Amino acid sequence: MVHFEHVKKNYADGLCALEDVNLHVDKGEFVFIVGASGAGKSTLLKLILREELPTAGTVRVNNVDVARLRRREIPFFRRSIGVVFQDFRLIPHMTVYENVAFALRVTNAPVREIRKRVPFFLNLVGLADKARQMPEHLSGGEQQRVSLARALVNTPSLLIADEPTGNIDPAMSCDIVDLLGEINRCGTTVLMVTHQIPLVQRFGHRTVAISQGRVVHDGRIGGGSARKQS
Amino acid sequence: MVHFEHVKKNYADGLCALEDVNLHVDKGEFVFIVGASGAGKSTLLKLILREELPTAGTVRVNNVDVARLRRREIPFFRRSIGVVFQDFRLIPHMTVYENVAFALRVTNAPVREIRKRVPFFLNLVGLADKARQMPEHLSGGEQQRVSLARALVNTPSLLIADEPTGNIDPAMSCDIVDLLGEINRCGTTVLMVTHQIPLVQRFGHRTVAISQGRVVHDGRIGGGSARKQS
Amino acid sequence: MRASSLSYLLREGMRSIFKNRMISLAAIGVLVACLLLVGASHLLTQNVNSLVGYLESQNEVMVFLDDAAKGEDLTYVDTKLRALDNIASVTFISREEGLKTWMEQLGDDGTLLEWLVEDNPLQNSYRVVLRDLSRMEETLSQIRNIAGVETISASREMAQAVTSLKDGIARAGFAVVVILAGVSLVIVANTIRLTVYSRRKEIGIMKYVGATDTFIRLPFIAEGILLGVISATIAFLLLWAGYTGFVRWVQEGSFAWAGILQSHIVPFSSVASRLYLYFLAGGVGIGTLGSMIFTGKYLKV
Amino acid sequence: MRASSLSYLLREGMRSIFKNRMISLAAIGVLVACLLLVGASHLLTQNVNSLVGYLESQNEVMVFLDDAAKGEDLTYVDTKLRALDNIASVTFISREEGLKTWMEQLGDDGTLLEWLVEDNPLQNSYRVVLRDLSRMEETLSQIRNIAGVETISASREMAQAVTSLKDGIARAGFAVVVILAGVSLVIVANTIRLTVYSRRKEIGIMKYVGATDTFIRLPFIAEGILLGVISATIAFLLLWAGYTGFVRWVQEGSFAWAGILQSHIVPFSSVASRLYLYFLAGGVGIGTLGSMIFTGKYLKV
Ligand SMILES: Nc1ncnc2c1ncn2[C@@H]1O[C@H](COP(=O)(O)OP(=O)(O)OP(=O)(O)O)[C@@H](O)[C@H]1O
Ligand SMILES: Nc1ncnc2c1ncn2[C@@H]1O[C@H](COP(=O)(O)OP(=O)(O)OP(=O)(O)O)[C@@H](O)[C@H]1O
Ligand SMILES: [Mg+2]
Ligand SMILES: [Mg+2]
Repeated sequence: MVHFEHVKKNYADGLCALEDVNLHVDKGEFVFIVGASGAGKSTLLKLILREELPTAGTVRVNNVDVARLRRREIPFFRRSIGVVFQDFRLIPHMTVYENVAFALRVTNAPVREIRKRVPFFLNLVGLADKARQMPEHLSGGEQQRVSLARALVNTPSLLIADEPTGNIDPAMSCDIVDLLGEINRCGTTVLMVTHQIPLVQRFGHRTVAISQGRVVHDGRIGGGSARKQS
Repeated sequence: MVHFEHVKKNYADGLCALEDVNLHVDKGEFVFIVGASGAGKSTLLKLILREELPTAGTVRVNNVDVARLRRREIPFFRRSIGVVFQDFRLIPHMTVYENVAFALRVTNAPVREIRKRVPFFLNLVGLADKARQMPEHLSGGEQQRVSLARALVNTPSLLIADEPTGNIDPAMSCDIVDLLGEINRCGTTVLMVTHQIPLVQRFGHRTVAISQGRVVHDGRIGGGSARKQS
Repeated sequence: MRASSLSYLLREGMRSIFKNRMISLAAIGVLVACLLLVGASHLLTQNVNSLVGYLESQNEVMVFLDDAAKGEDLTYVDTKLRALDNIASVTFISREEGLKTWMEQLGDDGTLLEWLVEDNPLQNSYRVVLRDLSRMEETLSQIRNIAGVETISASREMAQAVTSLKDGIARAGFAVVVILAGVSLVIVANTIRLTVYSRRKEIGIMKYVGATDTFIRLPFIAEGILLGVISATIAFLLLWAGYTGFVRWVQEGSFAWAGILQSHIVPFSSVASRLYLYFLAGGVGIGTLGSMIFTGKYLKV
Repeated sequence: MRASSLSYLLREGMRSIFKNRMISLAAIGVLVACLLLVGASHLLTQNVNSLVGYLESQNEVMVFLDDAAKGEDLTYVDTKLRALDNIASVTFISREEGLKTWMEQLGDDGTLLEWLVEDNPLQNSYRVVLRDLSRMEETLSQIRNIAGVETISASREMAQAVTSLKDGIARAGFAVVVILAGVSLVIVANTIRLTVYSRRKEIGIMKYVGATDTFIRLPFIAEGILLGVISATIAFLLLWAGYTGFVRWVQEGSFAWAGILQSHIVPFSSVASRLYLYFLAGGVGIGTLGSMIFTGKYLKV
């Protein structure tokens, strides 16, 4: 599903955010990505979404080399990926409902479909009563959950979530990871960046640790088979 | 230092974010504020900063009734409070250095002072090498730390921090709470919202729990004298 | 495109205008101001043209007849003259009338010429007013070919002056309208650029969620069209009110020139529909193009 | 205010312009366009005024002398006429010259008047050109009081027409400049409004960090002033180039009217410094005021 081969990413100012990253995630996997602040986790996800292009190496997602995508194809490529952004990225002038519906509208979904799916997913993240609010009138955790609902509403084949529980209390964080696990069991590949080690330990999925742009650990934390990087 | 008396906060749409809140924080205290997403924690902090006004009850900070502040006095009032915002609120067109320096400039600090203090605090949060970056080129955790440096640079008498470790890895989170503790020992009152129960347990400061707009617990978690709300 | 998307687009466009009242008002203000400028200079040109048309009608050609031409010959010349297509009016002036007028013009000194009545040195003549001064030469040669016509006296300089004046005004008017339209375009384009710029984040987000360029653009375009229509209508109504007021002021005015102005002012109704059409085309065109061009820059994410 | 803050403010203003190139360019574009419009209409008014001044100088008064006035009397009248302050030029036309000119004007028919040479019915006269037509009546009565003057023939209608034309142009020119300035103000204010609007978040952040209103405003004002100066300079240079090109075009033109235009076109140098001053005042004023007014709205947090 996601394949990084000798990927290197330098930002415009010469900063090397990723260095020789090799990572293979199969269809249906659930992977935690952990690492210190500034390690390069978000950069990794940005490469998957083609928000940034790799400086060297190849990134293949769904058997597509992201660097080879033509401009016209990018939107369709992105629709197959659900994203929870670290900074939420809600559209400020649309209500919560419209923000979630937007991800369906871009796919030309029929109104009936939108009317059914949007309330369902808002309910799933516990925001059914906030549907008509504007994002700026939500608490931090609520915004984050809207972002999650938007990522899920399309039933994407790949879900990438950048600290989706960073602003959410522990109890609800567990619920959300449970939810992601549920979705994962239904066939969606999940990549989730998190700082909350308790979560990682509790759910025991494959965990990739990044430090200073390099993958330093790959495998279950505390037992399980760790595939150490060469 | 901070006194809430029967404070109630209704937002424009009628939503009741805080209900009959009584809270007294003395000078020199370190208080954790915990609670579910949407419980009203940020609202509490916004009332202290006079970003919002209470619907009923009085909020007194530094012996000043915030509702009675005249427009001209607000900036001077705010300068005595250092704030780490949940959404960072960095000025997008200024570099990291300028963002931190800005909090000094507004106080008409001399250039010598700025040149000394800004690098010192950037170093304290581990961002000495990012001084010339623009905020949008920083990782989530780095932006959060810039916000922290800006809150500290003024040596405020009151520091309020809204999830200052939400985007930061556990190791660095500990360092940051250590840092806040250090500052607290030097006399600054600290109010910190957090979801990370391990932190709360480890540092064992007074903890205020909020649920659905009400203070439901006040005191040390796990031992210590809990002052239960009536 | 599905009906659902279409309704979404229209709804978005409309809602955006109301939501971003600030920006919409700014854009409408700018567009209205520009349309007003262009419209006002168009009306001015039209009026000056109408005045010059009057000046032109004041120009005449004197056609002097052979002394031999009498009775039937005169009718013949008359018919021939009236048959020419570039001729607005024909007035016969007999030699007797001519002398009388001349003597009157000289005033007191005219009595000195009384002895001439016996031996009138003047000729029968026609005062001919041309329709189109620029075709003067052609018409003069046609008149010259009529049997019975001896000489023609025409003020070629006056003809040239009026023609070149008309020409100059047409050009100047065109230039002013073109320049103003150009300036308006710059201003409106910049406004739209600012509008789009202030929403660049939003556009980026849409792209990351998988929206195609077209999908992002369409609400902007819908908004542009709507803004164009609103601005055109406001500008049209303002110009209407302003111009009507101006016309009334002129009509009631008692200053010199008022007479000429009063009878040659262009009524608003005669340009209204065309003007509104121009305004609509301009407003919608600029709104649409502006939204299309300037979204482009932020679509590349 | 400390020197450190001052240097910060200036630095911020400048840097902001370069950082927000997009917005700055838009604002400059709009301001330049507006200044150009106002400047161009000012130049136009000046030129039309100069032309009307020429028209005015074409106007003359004929002063006919008593048949009895001869020799010394003529010198006396001459001196008296030249002593009047509203008189631009005085030309003596003797009765013989007058007759000759008349005969020439009549052309062929003039020979008929040859017998008049013996008994010239004309009078000695002066052709007097007035400086200021609006003071005509006053001057005429002064002339009438000079001994030796019999009658005066003056075209009062022409005087009135030119005076009202001048008046009309002065008013119309003023109106156009005022209207354009008003439109420009609306446009520029809207642009600044947009600019400030797109930074409202930033302004809010500054307030939350404890900045006073003044402290937030000053960089905006510095920016406004800088944008004003830049725009004024660009507009001035563009107008200079454009107008010089226009003057050259007229000078080289061979169309009718070219002669009159050529000698009465206003050279750029004669208005340059005033124009630049206006532009600077306008640009800086609008930039400053706009930044001040429109930041206000977002300062209330
Ligand atoms: N657009 C950019 N231009 C320049 N440098 C950048 C840019 N984006 C990120 N960086 C730098 O690249 C490094 C990795 O950033 P990244 O966002 O991937 O970190 P992260 O692992 O997500 O950290 P966090 O947990 O704090 O979000 C950081 O040092 C950051 O400053
Ligand atoms: N400006 C506003 N207008 C209307 N409702 C608001 C506004 N700001 C916050 N709210 C609502 O008030 C409630 C409390 O919000 P608050 O931001 O205080 O929560 P919080 O405890 O900080 O949550 P989180 O941990 O998710 O940040 C939420 O339900 C939120 O939707
Ligand atoms: Mg990150
Ligand atoms: Mg909050």
